[in-house]
Order: sequence, then C-alpha cells, then structure tokens
Amino acid sequence: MMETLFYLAAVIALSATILALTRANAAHALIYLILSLLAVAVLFFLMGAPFAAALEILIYAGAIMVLFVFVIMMLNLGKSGEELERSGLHARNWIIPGIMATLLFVELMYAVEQTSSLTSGTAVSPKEVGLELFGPYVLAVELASMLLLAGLVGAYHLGRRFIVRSGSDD
Amino acid sequence: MNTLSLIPALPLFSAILLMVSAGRLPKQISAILGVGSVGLSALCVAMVAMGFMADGQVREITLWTWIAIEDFTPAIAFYVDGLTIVMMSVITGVGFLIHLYSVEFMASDESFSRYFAYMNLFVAAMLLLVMADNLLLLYMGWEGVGVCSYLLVGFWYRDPDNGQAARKAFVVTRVGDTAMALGLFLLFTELGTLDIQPLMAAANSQWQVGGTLPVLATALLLGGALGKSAQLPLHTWLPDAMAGPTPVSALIHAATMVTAGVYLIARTHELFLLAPATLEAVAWLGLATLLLAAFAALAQNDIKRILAYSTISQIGYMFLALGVGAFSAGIFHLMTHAFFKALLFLAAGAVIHCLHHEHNIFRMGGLRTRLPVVFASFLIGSAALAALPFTSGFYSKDSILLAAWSLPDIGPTLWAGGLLGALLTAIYSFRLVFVVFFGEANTEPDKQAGWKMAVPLIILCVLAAAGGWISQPLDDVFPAQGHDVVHVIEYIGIAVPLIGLLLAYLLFLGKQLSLSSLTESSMGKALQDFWLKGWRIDDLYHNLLVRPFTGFARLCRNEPVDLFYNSIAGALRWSHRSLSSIQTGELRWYATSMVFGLIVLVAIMLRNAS
Amino acid sequence: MGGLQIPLEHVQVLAALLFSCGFLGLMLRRNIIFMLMSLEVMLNAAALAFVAAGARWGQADGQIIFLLILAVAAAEISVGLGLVLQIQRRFKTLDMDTANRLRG
Amino acid sequence: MSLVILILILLGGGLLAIFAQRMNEDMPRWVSLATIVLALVYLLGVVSNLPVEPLTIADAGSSWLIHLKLEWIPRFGISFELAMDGLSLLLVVLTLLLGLIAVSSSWSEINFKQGLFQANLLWTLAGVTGVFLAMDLFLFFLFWEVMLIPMYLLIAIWGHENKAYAAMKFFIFTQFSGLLMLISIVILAWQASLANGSYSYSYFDLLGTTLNAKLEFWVMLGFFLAFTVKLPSFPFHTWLPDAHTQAPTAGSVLLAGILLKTGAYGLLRICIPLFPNASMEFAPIAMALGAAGVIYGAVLAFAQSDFKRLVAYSSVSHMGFVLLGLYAWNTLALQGAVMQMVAHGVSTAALFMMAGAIQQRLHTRDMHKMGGLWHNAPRMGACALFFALASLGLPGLGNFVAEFLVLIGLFAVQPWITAVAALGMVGAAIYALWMMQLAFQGKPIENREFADFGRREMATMAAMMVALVWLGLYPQPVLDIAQPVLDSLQNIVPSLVSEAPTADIAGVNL
Repeated sequence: MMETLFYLAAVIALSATILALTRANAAHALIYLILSLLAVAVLFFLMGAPFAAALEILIYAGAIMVLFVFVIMMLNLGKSGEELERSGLHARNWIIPGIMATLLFVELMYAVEQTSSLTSGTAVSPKEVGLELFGPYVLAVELASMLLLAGLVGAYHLGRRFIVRSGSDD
Repeated sequence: MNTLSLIPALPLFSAILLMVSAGRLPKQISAILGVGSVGLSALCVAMVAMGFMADGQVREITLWTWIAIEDFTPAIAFYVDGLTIVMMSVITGVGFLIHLYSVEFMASDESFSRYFAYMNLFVAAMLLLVMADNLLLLYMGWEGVGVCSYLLVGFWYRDPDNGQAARKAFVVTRVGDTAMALGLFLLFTELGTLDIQPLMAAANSQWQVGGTLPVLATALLLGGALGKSAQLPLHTWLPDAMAGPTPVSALIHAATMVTAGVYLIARTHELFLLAPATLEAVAWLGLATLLLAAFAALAQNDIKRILAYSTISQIGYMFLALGVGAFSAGIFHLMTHAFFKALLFLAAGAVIHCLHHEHNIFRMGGLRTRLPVVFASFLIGSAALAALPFTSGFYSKDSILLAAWSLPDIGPTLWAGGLLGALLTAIYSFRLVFVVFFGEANTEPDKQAGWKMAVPLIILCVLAAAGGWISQPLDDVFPAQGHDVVHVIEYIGIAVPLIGLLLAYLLFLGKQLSLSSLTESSMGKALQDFWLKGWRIDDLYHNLLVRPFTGFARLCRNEPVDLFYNSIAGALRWSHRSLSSIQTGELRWYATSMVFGLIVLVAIMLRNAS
Repeated sequence: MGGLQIPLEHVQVLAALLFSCGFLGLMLRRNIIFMLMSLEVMLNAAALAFVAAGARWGQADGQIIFLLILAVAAAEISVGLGLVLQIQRRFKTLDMDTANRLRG
Repeated sequence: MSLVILILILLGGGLLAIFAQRMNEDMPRWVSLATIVLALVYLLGVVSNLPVEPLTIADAGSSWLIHLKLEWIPRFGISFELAMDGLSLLLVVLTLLLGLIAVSSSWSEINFKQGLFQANLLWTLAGVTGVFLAMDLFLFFLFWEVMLIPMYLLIAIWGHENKAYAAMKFFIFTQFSGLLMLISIVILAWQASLANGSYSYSYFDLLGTTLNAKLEFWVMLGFFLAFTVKLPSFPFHTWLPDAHTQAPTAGSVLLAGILLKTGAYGLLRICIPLFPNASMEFAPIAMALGAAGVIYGAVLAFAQSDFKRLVAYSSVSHMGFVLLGLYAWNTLALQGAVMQMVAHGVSTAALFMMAGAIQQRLHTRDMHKMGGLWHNAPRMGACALFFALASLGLPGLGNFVAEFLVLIGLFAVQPWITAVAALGMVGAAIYALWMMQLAFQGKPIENREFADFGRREMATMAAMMVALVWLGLYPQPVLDIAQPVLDSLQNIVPSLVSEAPTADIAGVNL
C-alpha cells in the first residue's frame, strides 16, 4: 500500500513537472511546479528522510515558489507574453531539445547501476542530520552560509536599483 | 707634400671648397679656383713628366693603407709610369683648356660654382683612376667619374629629360661596373692581391695562356670597359649623355672618361695577353662598334649626337687596336682623339653658344665667315677625325690599321672593316663641316666667342694638327711590336679618307651626286630612320630589359609577400568571425550547447567506467 | 518510524526523468521565468537522487547534500529573480531570444 | 658594474624625461640629449680606462674587454651576465650616436607628450644596449623584448596616418619570432643541462653544446627566424616598410639605424656560433635569402613613390648584404657585414631624417608631389645626393667598403650568389637616382614655400657625412676593433662551407 503511494507520488511528480514546463501562463505553471515539489516531498518522506521532506515543503514549495509568485505578480506578464510563449511551443521547436533531453536520459539510464538494491528502509532523523551537519560537514555549512549571504547581497543590490531608481534609466 | 699626391688633391680640394661654399663665392673666385686648381695640377703633371723623361723611373707613393684585413691590403697609393703620364697629361692638359673654355661658356649660368665643383671633382676622380696603384682604388676613381658624369649630364636638373639621360648614363655603365667588380673578386680570390703590378706578375706566373680563369677574369674586366667606353652592347648611354653642357661632353664624353675602358685594358694588358680569346673579342667588338656608330653618325641631325656617335666609333678604333695587341697605337689614338674630339666638341659648343642653343645642323649653315675661328677649329678637328694625311688622327689611325693588317688570319678582315670605318668617318665629319659652315646661313649668330673660348680652341687646333709627332713614353709599358711596313696598305690608308672627303663634297656641298633617289625610297627612309635611332638598340633594350623591370616593379609594388601574411591574418579573422557567430546571445542556445557538452562528457565518463 | 524499501533504480530513473524534463524546459522555453523554473526542477531532481542514495545506506549524508542544494537553489533564485526584474526593466521583455546582448 | 651603470643611465634618463615635462615642454629633449651624451662619455671613459691595451687583449683567444656576472634566478641557472668586446663596443657606440641623431631629428617634430616620447626613445636605446651586452640568453631575451615595447609605443603614439596598423604589424612579427627564440633558448638550455647536469643560460656555458642534428636544426631555426625577422631578410621583411613609413622620424632612425642591427648581431654572436653544424647546412639557404633580399629590396625600392618606403626597401636590400656576409663566414665577408651594420646605420638614418624633414615641410611623403626641391633647398639637395650616393655604394664612402668586402669574401664561397647579389648594385643605382630625380630634380613647383636645412640639421648631416667619408676612406679603426672578435668567433666556427670552395670556381663558371 505504501509502495503504491510511492509510485503514485512519483507519477504525480513527473506529470506535474511536465505540465508545469509546458504551460504558457506562468502562474499556472507555478501551481503545477508546487504540486510536483510536494509530490517529491512525499517521496522523501517515504524514503525515510522526514527532515528533507519538511524542508522541501517549507523552503522549496514555500519560500522559493512564493518568491516566484511575487515576481510574477510584480511583472504583470499579461496576455502578450502568454501568446509569445504559446508560439514558442511549436512542434518543430521541440525537435532538438527533445532529442537532446532523450539522449541525456538514455545516458543517465546507463549510469544507473543495474544491480538491484533496495533502499535501507531506516529513517534518518533530523537529529542525525544535524549532528552530521555540524560535525564533518561544518565547512560546507559555512560555505553555504557564505553563498546565501552572497545571494542576499546580490538580490538586494539588483532589487534595490529596481525599486529605488526605477524612474531613471539605468 | 709630394708633387704626385698634389695632382689629384688640388682639384679635389677645390671641389670640396666650392661645394662647401655652396655658391656663396663670387663667380670670379669660383672660376679662379676651378680653373686654377686644374692648371696647377697640370703644372705638377708637367713637372712629374719632365722628371720621368729625364730618368725613366716609375714613381710610386703610398699615402695610407686603406683597408687591411689579412691579405687584403689595398692602399691609397699611386703608381705613375709612362702610360699614367700620358693619361695624366691628357686629363690635366685638355682638362685645363676645357675648364678655361667653360668660364665663358657657363658665365651666365646661375649654378656656376656647382658646375666647377663637379668638374673639379671629375678631374680628381679621373686622376685617381689613372694613377691608382691597385684595382680597388682604380675602381673608386672609376665610379667617381661615373658619378660626376651623372651629375654633369643632369646638370640642368629642371628638365626631366636631362635627368633621364644622366640616370641612363650612370645605370648602363653601372652594369659594366658590376661585371668589373666581379672581375676584381675573381682576381683577388684567385691571385690574392689587387695591386696591379704584383697582380700581373702573379697572373703571369700562375695562369697559362688561354686558360679558363684569365679568359673569365678579362671578360669581366672587359664588361666594365665596355660600359665606361660606350662600346657595344653598352654604348647606348653616350648619345643621350649629350644633354649636359657642351664642355662636359668635351671633357668627359670625348677626351677622358669614355677612354677609361681603353686605359683599363691597356693597364691590365698582361692579363689580356693571357686570354687571347678575350682579346679577339675586344677586337671584334671594337670593329662592330666603330662601324655601327659610324653608320649611325651619318644619319644624325643633332651636332652633338653626330660627335657622340663619332666618339663611340673612334673608341671602337682604340678597342680594335687593343684587340690586335697594338696597345701603344691604341693609347696614341686615345691621345690624339682627346685632342681633336675635344676640339670638335668645344667648337661645336661655340657654335651652339653663338646660335642660342641651336643643335640641329640643318638650321645652321654658312657660318664659315661669321665664326672664322670656330670654322678653322672645326675644319682642323674634322680633318684629324677623318685622318686626312699629316693630321694627328692620321698617324694614330694609320698605325692601328697597320697593326690590324699584320695580324694573321683575322687581320685582313679587321683591316678592311677599319678601312670602311675610315671612309664613313671622313664622310660624316665633312658632312658636318659642309652643312654647318658652308651653304646658306639659316641662323644668325648673336655673339662671338671671346678669348677664353678662343685660346683653348687655338691650342687644341695646334695639338690636333701636330699631335701626331708627340712621342709617348710607352716603350717600357707595353711589349714591343714590330710590323713590316707594307706600302700598299699605307697608300690605301691615305687614299680612303680622301675618297671620303670627296664623296662628302660631292654629296653635301657640290650636290653633283644626289642621294635623293635613295633617301626618298621607302627603304632608304627606313634605313635612315633606323640609323637615326642608333640601330634601334635603345628600343630593343627598352622592350627587353626596361619594360620587364618596370613591369615587375609595378607588379610587386604593393608587396606580394604580404599576400601570404595577410592570408594568415585573413584566416584568423575568418575563424574569429565564425566562432563569434555562434555567440548568438540567446540563452537557450547556450543552454542547448551546455546540454550537448554534458551529453558528451557523460558519454566519455560512461565509456571510461565500463 | 521506518522507511519504505524501494529499488534504488526506480528513484534514480525518476530523478533522471525529472532532470531531463528540466533540461528540456531550459532549452525549450524563451521566457526567463520558465527557464528559472526548469533550473529548479533540475536542482530538485539532483536533490532527489542524493536523498535516495542517502536512504540506500541509511545515512544522513544524502540529506545534508540536499540541504546544500537547497542553499544553492535559494541563493540562485534570489539573484536570478533579481535579474529578471532588471531584464524586464531594461529590455521591456522577458523573452531571452530578444534580449541577446551577449551576441559576439 | 660599468655596463650596468650604462644601461641604468639610459633607463633613468627616460624616467627623468617624463618628470622633466612637468617643468617645461622643452626640458625632456634636453634631458634626453644630456643622458645620451652622459652615457657616451661614460662609456668612452670606461673603455679608455681599461687596464689592458685599448681594444686588444693579450689573453689568447679571448677578445672580451669587460665581463660581469651576477646571480639572478639561480634555481634555473639564470644569471645577470653582461660582457663587452670590440663588436659590442662598436655597436653600442653606434647606438648612442644614432640616439643623438634621433633626438636631433625629433627636436621640432614631436609636439605632444614630449616627456613620454623621449623616455621611450631612451628606453629603446637601453634595450638595444642591453641586447648588445647581454651574455645570458635569458637576459638577452629580456632585453630583446624591452627594446620592442617602447619602439611599439613610438610608432603607435607618434606615428603617421596608418600608425595603428604599422605598429601592430611590427609588434606581431617581432613578438612572434621572439617567442620562437624563447622556445629555442629553453630547449637549448634544457639540452645543455642534460649534458652538464645543471641549468645554465650563460652564452659561454652553452657554446659548444652538442645537440642531435635534427634538434639542432630546429633550435637554430628558432633563433634564425627571430633574427632574420628583425634583420629583416626577405621574405620576413614586410613589417619594415610599414613600420618605417609610419614611425616618427626618430623612430625610423632608431629602427633602421640600430634595431635592425640587433638581428645581425644575434646571427653573428649567437645563431652561428651556437649551432655551427646546422648553420653550415643552412648557409646556402640563408645566402639565397640574402641575395633575394638584395635584389627584391632594390626592385621594390624603385617601385615606391613614398620617400620613406623607398628608403625602407633600400634597407631590406642593404641588410641582405649583411646576411650574405655573415653566412659566407670568412674574415673579409664578416668584416664587410660589420662594416655594413655601421655604415648602413649612418646612411639610412640620414635618409630617414631627410624624409622626416621633407614631410615636416611639405606634409607629404609622396615623391610625385615633390620635384625640383633642389631649387628651393640646395643644401638639402646636396645632402640627399650625398646619402643617395652612399646608399648606391659609391666608393670612398662607408657603404662601398662594406658591400665590397662582403662580396669579395662571398665570392670565395659562392661565386654565383655573388654574381646575383652584385646586381643589387645596379638596382641600388636605379632606385637611389630615381629618388633624387623625383624629389630633388625636375621642374620646381612655382611659389612653393620650402625652408632649407637650418644650422641644427646641417650640423647633424655634416656629422654623418664626415662619418661616412671616414668609414669609406679610413675604415681601419673599425676593422681593427672588430678583428679580434671575428677571430675568436672564427675559432669557434672555422667555416660554414663543407667542401673546399676555390677549387671549383673555374668548373662552376664555365
């Protein structure tokens, strides 16, 4: 039963992703993307990674997607953007990307080990993750914090100019 | 300072002084410097010559070592023997007269001092040429006179034609000079010295008569001589060189420089004696040149061009003499020719001077009474040129023909050719006299020759008439040559010029004989035109050498080698363009290429893993 | 609470599929917002693969890498969206085919 | 230390010139002049105070006068090694003298950034001096580049209408060939270290290094290309006409007068002694290139209508003689080549100065727009005539001695190539006189304002004329200075001819 749930979530994640990436309307696409992320969170949970599942929902589906929503709302894309997107989704535009993506997928398939092995089934608790994180991975944490700081500064810089001096050209 | 070194130094210093002063000196002082230095030089020559006559000693002096590298040690050194004395006397003596004459001739020219600077420089270079004790120094004089000739032919630089003539003179002779330089290289490489006397000794001891090396070396030297002496095939520059002032033509292109080739061969005659093949070639070339130039002289209208062709022709005689081994006869003719040809040129110059620069003989005429001194000079000069009996030219030409006759095998042919030349010489020289001085006057002279012109003319008249009795101190220089005097030959030699004179009289003055039927025919006209243009050898060279050269130069003008480098640059630019064209700026395109790269990388990794 | 025992390949196939889809979207879409979304999908797919691998061994490392990916995604998207705003302002469009100032 | 001080004087003078501009626009050229004079006086002082008898060393086999070696990068065996012998001395003196000429020729020509101009000029001189003195190949390469960059700036900043192209072309040609040389230097040092066990870039250590024949050839080719591009030899000469034409007068003077000589110096000092076997193999090709350069340069010089281009091509022709002389490698030819370096430096510098003076007055270099300048400027015409005659090799002037020695030396080795190269003398007559005709003779243009040479210009010209006459009539001092060096070089490489040469002259010719 739980396995069925797993495969169901997998199918949902995949189909939601595909739908998200084929929508012309950004808001619609975003909803599908959130759906996909939630489905992935379910997968995490089922694989015994509850902490990851929670963060997936909180940060990915929550914070990041909300950011998208804000931006889409600020930009007010409108009908014309939609038309443009729709025209970009012609069948002939699919050919090369399609081939490329398929090739990549085939290669990744080769990369997947053929020896059938199951996941362990043991859950890894947030505590263990925390211990590991501030133990051997503490340097990575510092790097990540640095990266986030850089992202913060960059976003502030870019956004500030947009907000404060939107009247002037550049 | 030694008298010997003063001889070339005086004109040289005068030339430098005149050049540095750059025309700031008054004309009189320039004239005194220019004429005086050559005159003093002539006096020095006279002193040296008298000393030489007294003791017969060869005089040598080394001023300083020019270059000393291992065995190569040419010095600035002079060597004066009988041959040099003859040459020096001609150069300074005739040179002095011509300088004096120039003072009047050039009196109104704005570049008066420049003229005398060049002339003095020329005299210095020419003296260097004949006095040099080694071939390198001789070569320096050789090139020096070439440059002075260039400068003086192109003296009136405003007319591009004069410049053209000057350049032609220099470049054509340079071709010969280059051959001569190669000859020097060969001589030094093989014999290890360029000092003339040791060189001759070494050649005599190391080379065999008729060997390859002597023939080659003398042929190369001959190249230089042909260029300088305007002999076939390098003679084309001389008629054009008449663009210069007339005294220049008299000094450089009649009396001295053009005979440098004769001097060279005479100076190195021991080498030439080792190479009979070259010597024979000298004779044949001389003969061909003398006939060719004589025919061309017949058809000219320009008074100076007639004289130019006659110069070429007379030098042909000298070459003929050298070729048949009659070196002293050749030098003798050189001297007498210097007298009478200088005389003719100066007289022609006087005519031109008095007729406001008229050159065409058919626009002259009847000048006999109006310019009596000039007429007398011209008459005597022409008589000597035509070798009428008892003139100087008669003695020299006669000895040449005699020497040619006495040569076995080819002798009679050479003699006959020379005789034909003598006939033609008589015809064209008296054609000149008759047309210019007799008949009706076409142009009135506007002035008379002054004393500075007249005195040189008179002195030269005496020399041209009586120069045949001067004996040259050449016995120690050249091998003795005795020939049996064949009286018949002598009589023929006397008769032929007279026949020529008669023919000229009948054709051009008395009009008893008429060539009109001949000259009117298309054939005759073509021939006349052909000769007028000097056998069209100029055209031949123009088409054969000049045009390909200029064509090639024009073709290469924009640097064909750059095509190669530009093609490299072009290839780089092309690849730059094609590479930058894939930088479309489209983000999706970049993403796609990244995917492609990823695919390839993953494929490589998979391949390595498996 | 225990986890599910699932063949690892299945999860990895899913991750690969998601990743390919993300790439496909990246190559296909002209709107930069969709491109950013595709990037998120790809990051997410990678995270999935890590988490699955962590689950295979029952270790926390997979989740830690997920955390790092999350940090990268957050930083990337904050800057990316800032850029989107700038692009919209400068080019008055989000169509990346029109905004091709990178052309060489 | 004296050699270091010499180079430092020039480098420091450059800096001083930049600062001097802040004081006064005219100051830099005075600084420049003073610097060069100081360097010259210092050099002559040093040379005259040498403990040995002036300019000849008793010590058998050694012709070196001064030698200095300091550690620099000991890890790779690179040292700061300078040395001077007669050849270097001659060339350094020539460099400084032409430096004076260059300052004089730029006296009134440069009207902006005077300080930087003079600084670049002095730095070029410093670089060239360094090239002539460096005895460590790495240091040699360094100086090789040092002289390049200020020269590039001289052309690129103060050049004429097409300066960017010319400067870039000059830079790419020399830089690329310099790169080849660097590769060769490194390979050579590496190979030597394999044999000796330790790295050294010193010329003295590398002499006599034996490489395998194939490698030696390629390494030699690297040096050869670097030096023949600089020389320049046909077919690597195409940068030269452009660079010369576009450079300011002082730049042309330096380029023609001394930068080209570094190529010849490199061949003589480095390329042939270090690789005797490969050079022997290569000599016929090098000589053919030299002869081709002589003829080609002469023909193209004739084809030009730009005064400076004409002179530039005449340089190509003249430097062909140097190449011929070097590869003939006998005393006469080598002396001729050295002589040609000196004489050509002077005569071509003078012609470029002439061109610069005309351009300054008429604002054109096109000879078809000149004509009859003799009428307006007889002094200038006389100078031009003199140097044109020098250029065509009139005996009695330095160039003739040089060309004659080269050819007479070459004849013993390669009579046929000599015959071809001798045709260059005819070509020289054609272009030199054609130049005179176009620029100075012919009908003068009416109402043309054209100032004749002034005192400063005449003094410079007169100095060069005296120098050429002296070289032409009494070249012995120069020959004597160079002789011990050439002897020692010939001890290292006895001959570049594989078989006995003179035996077959007759056979070859007929």
